[in-house]
Amino acid sequence: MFNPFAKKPPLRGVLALYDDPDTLLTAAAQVRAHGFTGADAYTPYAVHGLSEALGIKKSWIPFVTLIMGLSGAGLGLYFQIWTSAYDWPINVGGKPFISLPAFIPITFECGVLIGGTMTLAALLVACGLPDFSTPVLDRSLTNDRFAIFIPESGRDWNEERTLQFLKGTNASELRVVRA
Amino acid sequence: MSHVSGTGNGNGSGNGHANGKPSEPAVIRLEPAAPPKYWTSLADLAGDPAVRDLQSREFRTPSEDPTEVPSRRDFLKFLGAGAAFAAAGCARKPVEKILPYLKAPEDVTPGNAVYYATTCGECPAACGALVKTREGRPIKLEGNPDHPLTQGRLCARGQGAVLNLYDPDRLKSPVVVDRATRAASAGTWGEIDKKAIRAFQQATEQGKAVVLLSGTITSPSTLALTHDFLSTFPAAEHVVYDAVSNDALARAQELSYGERLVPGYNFDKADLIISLGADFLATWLSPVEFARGYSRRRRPESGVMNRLVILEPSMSLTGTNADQRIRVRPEDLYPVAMALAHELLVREPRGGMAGDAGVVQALRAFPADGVETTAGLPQGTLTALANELWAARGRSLVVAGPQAAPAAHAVALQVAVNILNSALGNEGVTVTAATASRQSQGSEEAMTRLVERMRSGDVGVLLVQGANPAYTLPTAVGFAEALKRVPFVVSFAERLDETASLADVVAPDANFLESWNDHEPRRGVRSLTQPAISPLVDVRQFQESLLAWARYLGKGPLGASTASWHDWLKERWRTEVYAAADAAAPFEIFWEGSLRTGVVAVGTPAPSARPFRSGSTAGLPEPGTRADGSLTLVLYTPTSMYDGRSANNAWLQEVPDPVTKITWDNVALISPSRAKQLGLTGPTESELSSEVILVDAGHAKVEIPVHVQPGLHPDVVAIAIGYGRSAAGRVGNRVGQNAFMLAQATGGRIGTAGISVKVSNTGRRASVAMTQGHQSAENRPIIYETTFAEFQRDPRAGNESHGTLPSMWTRHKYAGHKWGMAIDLTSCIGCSACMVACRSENNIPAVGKKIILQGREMDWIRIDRYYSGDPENPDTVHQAMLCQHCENAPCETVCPVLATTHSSEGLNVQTYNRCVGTRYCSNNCPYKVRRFNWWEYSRVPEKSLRLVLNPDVTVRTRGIMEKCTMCVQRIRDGKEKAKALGVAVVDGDIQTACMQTCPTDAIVFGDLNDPLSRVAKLAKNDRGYHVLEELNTLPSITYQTKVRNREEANA
Amino acid sequence: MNEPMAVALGEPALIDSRKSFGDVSADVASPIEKKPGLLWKVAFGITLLLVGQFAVEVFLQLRLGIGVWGLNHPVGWAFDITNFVFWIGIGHAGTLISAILHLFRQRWRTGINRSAEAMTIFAVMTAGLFPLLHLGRTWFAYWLVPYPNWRYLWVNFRSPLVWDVFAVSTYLTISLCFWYVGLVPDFATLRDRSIGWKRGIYGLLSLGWRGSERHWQHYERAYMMLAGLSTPLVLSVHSIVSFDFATSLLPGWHTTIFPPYFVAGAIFSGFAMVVTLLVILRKVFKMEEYVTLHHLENMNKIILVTGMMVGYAYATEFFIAIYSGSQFERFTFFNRAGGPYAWAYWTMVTCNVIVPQLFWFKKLRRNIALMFVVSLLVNVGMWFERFTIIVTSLHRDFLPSIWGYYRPTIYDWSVLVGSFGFFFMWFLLFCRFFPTISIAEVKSVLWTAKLNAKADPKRLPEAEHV
Amino acid sequence: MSSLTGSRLLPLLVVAVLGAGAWAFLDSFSNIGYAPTQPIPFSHKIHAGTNKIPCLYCHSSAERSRHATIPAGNVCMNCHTVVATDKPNIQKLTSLYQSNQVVPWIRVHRLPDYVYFPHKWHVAKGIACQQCHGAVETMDVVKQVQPLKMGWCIGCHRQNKATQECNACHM
Repeated sequence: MFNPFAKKPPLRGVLALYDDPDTLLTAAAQVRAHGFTGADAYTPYAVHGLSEALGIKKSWIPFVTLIMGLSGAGLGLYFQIWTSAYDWPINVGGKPFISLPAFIPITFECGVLIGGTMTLAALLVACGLPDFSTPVLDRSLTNDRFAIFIPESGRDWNEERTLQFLKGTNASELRVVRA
Repeated sequence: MSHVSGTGNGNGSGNGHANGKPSEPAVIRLEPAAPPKYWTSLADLAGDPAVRDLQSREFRTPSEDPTEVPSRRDFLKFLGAGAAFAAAGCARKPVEKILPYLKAPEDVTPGNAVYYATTCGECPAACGALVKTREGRPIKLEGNPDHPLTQGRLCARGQGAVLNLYDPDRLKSPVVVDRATRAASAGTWGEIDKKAIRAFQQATEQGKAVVLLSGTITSPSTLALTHDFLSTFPAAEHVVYDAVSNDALARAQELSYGERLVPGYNFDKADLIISLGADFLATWLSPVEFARGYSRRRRPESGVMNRLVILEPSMSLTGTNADQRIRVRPEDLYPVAMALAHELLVREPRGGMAGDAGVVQALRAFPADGVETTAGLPQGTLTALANELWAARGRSLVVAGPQAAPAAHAVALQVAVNILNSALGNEGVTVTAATASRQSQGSEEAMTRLVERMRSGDVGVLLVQGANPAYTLPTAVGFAEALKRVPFVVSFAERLDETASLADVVAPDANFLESWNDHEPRRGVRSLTQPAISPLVDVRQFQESLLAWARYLGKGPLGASTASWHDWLKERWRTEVYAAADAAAPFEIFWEGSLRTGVVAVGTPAPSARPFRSGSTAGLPEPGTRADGSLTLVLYTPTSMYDGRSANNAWLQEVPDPVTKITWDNVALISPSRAKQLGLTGPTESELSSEVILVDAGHAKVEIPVHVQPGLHPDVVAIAIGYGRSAAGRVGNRVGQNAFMLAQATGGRIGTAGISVKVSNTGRRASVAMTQGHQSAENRPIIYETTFAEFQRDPRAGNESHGTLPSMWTRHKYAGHKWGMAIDLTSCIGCSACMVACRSENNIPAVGKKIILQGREMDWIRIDRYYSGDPENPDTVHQAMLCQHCENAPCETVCPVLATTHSSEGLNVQTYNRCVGTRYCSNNCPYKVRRFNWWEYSRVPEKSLRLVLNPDVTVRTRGIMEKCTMCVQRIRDGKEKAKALGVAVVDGDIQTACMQTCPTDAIVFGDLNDPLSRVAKLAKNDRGYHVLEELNTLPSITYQTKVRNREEANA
Repeated sequence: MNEPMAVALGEPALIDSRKSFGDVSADVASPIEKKPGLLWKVAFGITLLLVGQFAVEVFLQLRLGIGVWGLNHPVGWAFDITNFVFWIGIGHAGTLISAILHLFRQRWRTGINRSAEAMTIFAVMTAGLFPLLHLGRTWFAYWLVPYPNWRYLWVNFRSPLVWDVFAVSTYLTISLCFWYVGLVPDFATLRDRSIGWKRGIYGLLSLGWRGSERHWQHYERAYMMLAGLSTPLVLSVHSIVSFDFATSLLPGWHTTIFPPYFVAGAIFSGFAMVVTLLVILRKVFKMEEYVTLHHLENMNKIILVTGMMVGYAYATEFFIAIYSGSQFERFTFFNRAGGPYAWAYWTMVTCNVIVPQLFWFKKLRRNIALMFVVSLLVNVGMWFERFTIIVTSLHRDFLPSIWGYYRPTIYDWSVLVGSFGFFFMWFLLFCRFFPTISIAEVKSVLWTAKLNAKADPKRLPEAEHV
Repeated sequence: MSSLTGSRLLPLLVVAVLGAGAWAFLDSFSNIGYAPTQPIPFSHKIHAGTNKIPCLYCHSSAERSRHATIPAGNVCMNCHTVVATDKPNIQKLTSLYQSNQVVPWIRVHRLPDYVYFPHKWHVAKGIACQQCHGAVETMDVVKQVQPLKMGWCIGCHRQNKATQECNACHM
């Protein structure tokens, strides 16, 4: 079972804070060019182009929506046909037991319902939310500041060099994170 | 809700089944083996702690006892009681057998109905009836199919009569009234008897008369008993008085033919019926018999179709069915009748009577053109009618309403009718004295004479039975004042009615369902009344009271008799009916057989024409002059209320008047043109209230709401009698206005028409609970009609049905039965018997005026009444409208919870317990026949009213939809009966309640899949069509086009 | 980077570029962080009173029966379903603004979408009361849901009411999802601005949102997907609501144009309600810089367009009624315009077709007081549209014998008034405790504004200040 | 990891408790096991079991009517005027009977009032009484053993290809 309160593996790395998205975007491109893997950014809103800059893969959520939507619709239709024509067929207003036109609205609604709720579920799963254990790196990151985080990775990790590199990206503040 | 009645004990989510708490009948069973009196009673038991305990347990509310869910559980107790009850019935003294009907099961099995043959006691028409009982409770009245006159049919009032049995406002015991203070207190029978005996002795000592004042008594045995009883006293008289009287008719018969009687009328032998203000399809004499006879000769397919012409001032139910309707002021009815005779016998002398100088002399003053001028009729109207009559001589019938003409003309009008019938050779054919009616014997002259005698102090004891003169006699007669001069008055009324509250003692008579009796509605037809239940309250049958008193007095022919009334009746049958019936079997077998069939035909002399006494035309009034357009009042007898005797019956109050469609009220009817002139509008579709007008007849006045009634003569104001009772009970009190007050009493005659009145607007408004606000069918495909001539040329005439319409879907198969119905608009007269039958069969609550004003009436079957043509004298169509059981039912498709679905037998079934009450089905029903339970109608404080419920039909709870089920419980019963016998269901075995009672056979139910069934043939016949066919709902109900017997389609 | 595109299209800046990101957070959070003002308290008190009387009505109605309403035999639905359709319709503008405008990249939605979505949810909640309340046996409402039960009985999937159950519940669920997804980053902002228990609550509500770009990446896609689902959903919901009528066979109901007609009407009334709410909101909470005249004007344009669509539908109905040759149809429409309910019909036409014509004029489109009055009138008109459709079709249908007239009782009025109380109660609570403007999204357009300002400093004075 | 186990168990527990609650709630409607104490402790075990009196001897209407009916007092007295007259309960029964009173039995099996259940057709089809009422001949105190719910009816009707029309039972 998924536990939002369970402790996550510790967060270690270097955080660079920026005051405006322009600088952030430029820095992100540099981070990627410099070959840092697993770098992440924290922004108060979705800054367009940032994922591309950081080389983050495209989200797989649309596939969930599509597949779940279609299965929802299929299940809805199947359920209607099964209850109306097989489980207990009842003559209603002289209509055929499988009154397909009448089943369309619910088929559609089932598709949307399952597709939509599963999209939300997929978002939570993809982001690992809810997650109350990861520390807030800085309160301003949901307000007016932007950050790039380069996690400690592998044996050839060099904190000093990373800090040095980030200083060169016009970061307004640098922090070493040991959470 | 004071007006609610006839509902059950619905509880919570479930619908309390109509089981009826085991109140009175169950208790009676617990009576000690030898009860002190003839009838066991509640009062006797009240002291018994065991009974008190049982009662308290029976009526415990569910919350008091968590282990017990009330209704069903009580029902079972009651079921167990059922068998014992039958046994207790046998233990009664005297020991009687109550025999079931021939085809009914041998004994009482809980859950199975037992039918008893009896006679309807609602009015003196005395139609044959069957009482359906369940576990010892009468729950429904149906016509007795073996009865030669009514052939298994009942009218609306007959269908409603069963409710009177359970009326909580019936007297529960004898009552002693203090005449000074008019305070009534419960008495005992011993007390009553003592008082009565003393009064009888005093009257005898003082030489004062003992007078029995009764309504018409159709029972020969009762008449014999009263005769024997009265003969005990030196001065005694039996005065018969009917509020709705045929005195003028009987008097005219006496003048014209020598014997005072009301003849038998054979409407089934008449091709041309002319009615001068006689409402014979609704209220006159024997409406069920007449409607049946009338409709039997009104089958277009048979090639013969009678023609009905009515000349009337008001708009009666018969008038709405007329092929030709001529509006005549009440004062002109007599001249018009005379003018018709003038045409036949004077202007163009035809037939034997033309040689009768006396008659011809009397007719001279009535030339047709002159009368047409004074009556405001188009020239030639009467000539044409007379020619028609002559063409149909011997096959025609002229009748006149004894109360339709002013008092001064009442007898004269009837004499004129006698002239016509004799001249046309109808006498002895369509009018027969050999089968004379006993259904109306009242004499207005005798009544007014009695009031004089009472006033003079001549009357020592007055016994009042089956009459309510304090209510029905016009104030001018002074009955109440005269009554004060009578030292001792006994009333036999079953309630403390207007007259009973003026009496000294009330010795409540038993309801007819608790009584023994016999009836002879027409000479040669003897029927029996047998109790279907022991009295629910401490009452004693009227005859039993007379016998008891005679015994106490110890004098006269009854003085030594120890017989009970039952013995007496049986003995009369032994000596009288058994002898005349010429039966082969021993008497006991004959008696039991008579109880089973309920009716015995005794031989009558062959009908023959009586010679007309020409002397009877002497002294007939002269023709009047042309009316000045002043208003004249007509008091008419309403279909459901009759003379107001059952005003406390909510079922009957709730039946809309078939013409006005107004419930719970009487109103003043005026014609559209007069309304316009007076600036009155009456109630409308969107405004169920109306101006209150003051109708001033000089000697009396009433304030009453007005209704604009098409078809009324512009000079006429018509008001229904039978309303405005002050002592009918909680339901019937203060419903409408008492119009009897407006009647005139002149020359020993009560005049109910042609009373000059003034009308003024009071400026106030009153609500009018009208169930149909829109009068026109708006040329929609609802009603198709044609004329008989057109029909003979092309049987499809007027029928715009197209047969099958295309559909997206293939139709479902109905392999077994497929129930359906056919309704013939030509036959349907709108009498509304089906509405009350349906209400009784299906536990439909009466909801009361307030709720009807909210547009929430509950009838499953209603009669739609549409007018067409000239609003001043429109054509009328009555259309019974009920669930059409559409094959493509629009209601079913929209129900979200599958509460209404289609059965494999083609029924549109409603599962009440599944219904959540979206009302979508009703919205989507093009016929709007579904009824919603807006309130909890099943919660009735009066437990006795629950006893009338049919246990086979679920009582509906609040918040659910209900509608016609085509009496699915009757279908089930019919199928179960056939299955038990191992045979197929035969057409006619299963009848819906509406079909069963329809006096004109307009409703036919059956299996559409059975090619031999009547309904299958009717569904395919050329007149058959579906209402709103273009919607392709494929109704299971086929209507037959309305055929009118006249020249043009829309005259 | 295609953000300056809007500038190229000549769209005025949506927000003053002199605002900082921090200003946005502070401005939006201010009603939440401050004590409520007197105006809010009074308004909330009134709504509580209305809800209270509504509760009394519901209690009495459940106890006594649906008979307390003025419904009768031909008129089985009136205020109840009128209110239902009205509120469902109101809800549609919210989804439209948030989803459809999102898909069409109408960036001006950012200032108004949050409150519009909230309005959607509260309107659907209000609407959802009526299918329950209008039942004769409300306590069995769950029978409309196909769940396995010991009766072995399912529901009738051919009934539009079951479609409604699915449509309305799906609509509410998806709207909630969509709304909540939008709120998550803002809750994180609020969390990081607050301390103590408030921080705990907003922390829980934010699900631990950190603003990580990996999350934003999924978030943006999921948001887009939800918008993509909501768009056909919103069209389907009102189509299905219209099927309640369109699939019946009642003249005046049985009409193929109902789905688009109802959707247009829903958007029309919904936008009017958004205008009503925003005019108040921006004034009371001093959000004029976020909800600008430009926003309001855009909405007024939509009101004008949809109003004419609705007017066109009225005309079409009449034309078809005459042209079809069906005497029932013809009668129904003539009865609407000239029968006993003509007053309702002409109220509807006046409010819905004639009044919005004022918005042809730019001056009037940008007049706050006028647009407020117009938006109220449009809502009155749209309520009467549903009333007209429902009641005038029912009160005189096929058989003239059962024609009748419907008069609302005090209970009917109580329900109507109570539904407004219920709706506004939720909306006031929303204003008080939720960010009424999407903080994250406004920041994204703020950046656009800043970029614009940088690119073309001359444009700055043109930014709207009201 | 105890916290992880805990976190796995907690939701499962919640689901289990909710499910059990729902089941108990639904089951509370079925009345299975209802066995009220009767005013006279009539034992079906003695009558129908030991003495092998046929059900229909007392419940005679079951063949002829929709109701099986509780036998009338005189049916009891058919035997108990001579049998076991010394037992106090029989004396109670006798004295009730002689004072024209019936035993106020407490009902065990109850269908809602909107259900039409014809005993006669079920008896005619040869369905044993025990199928719905349980092995009454082994019960000292009669107990409800079947749920008597619509689904239970329908299950049997489906199995036996009997009618599934709504109006077969609801009218």
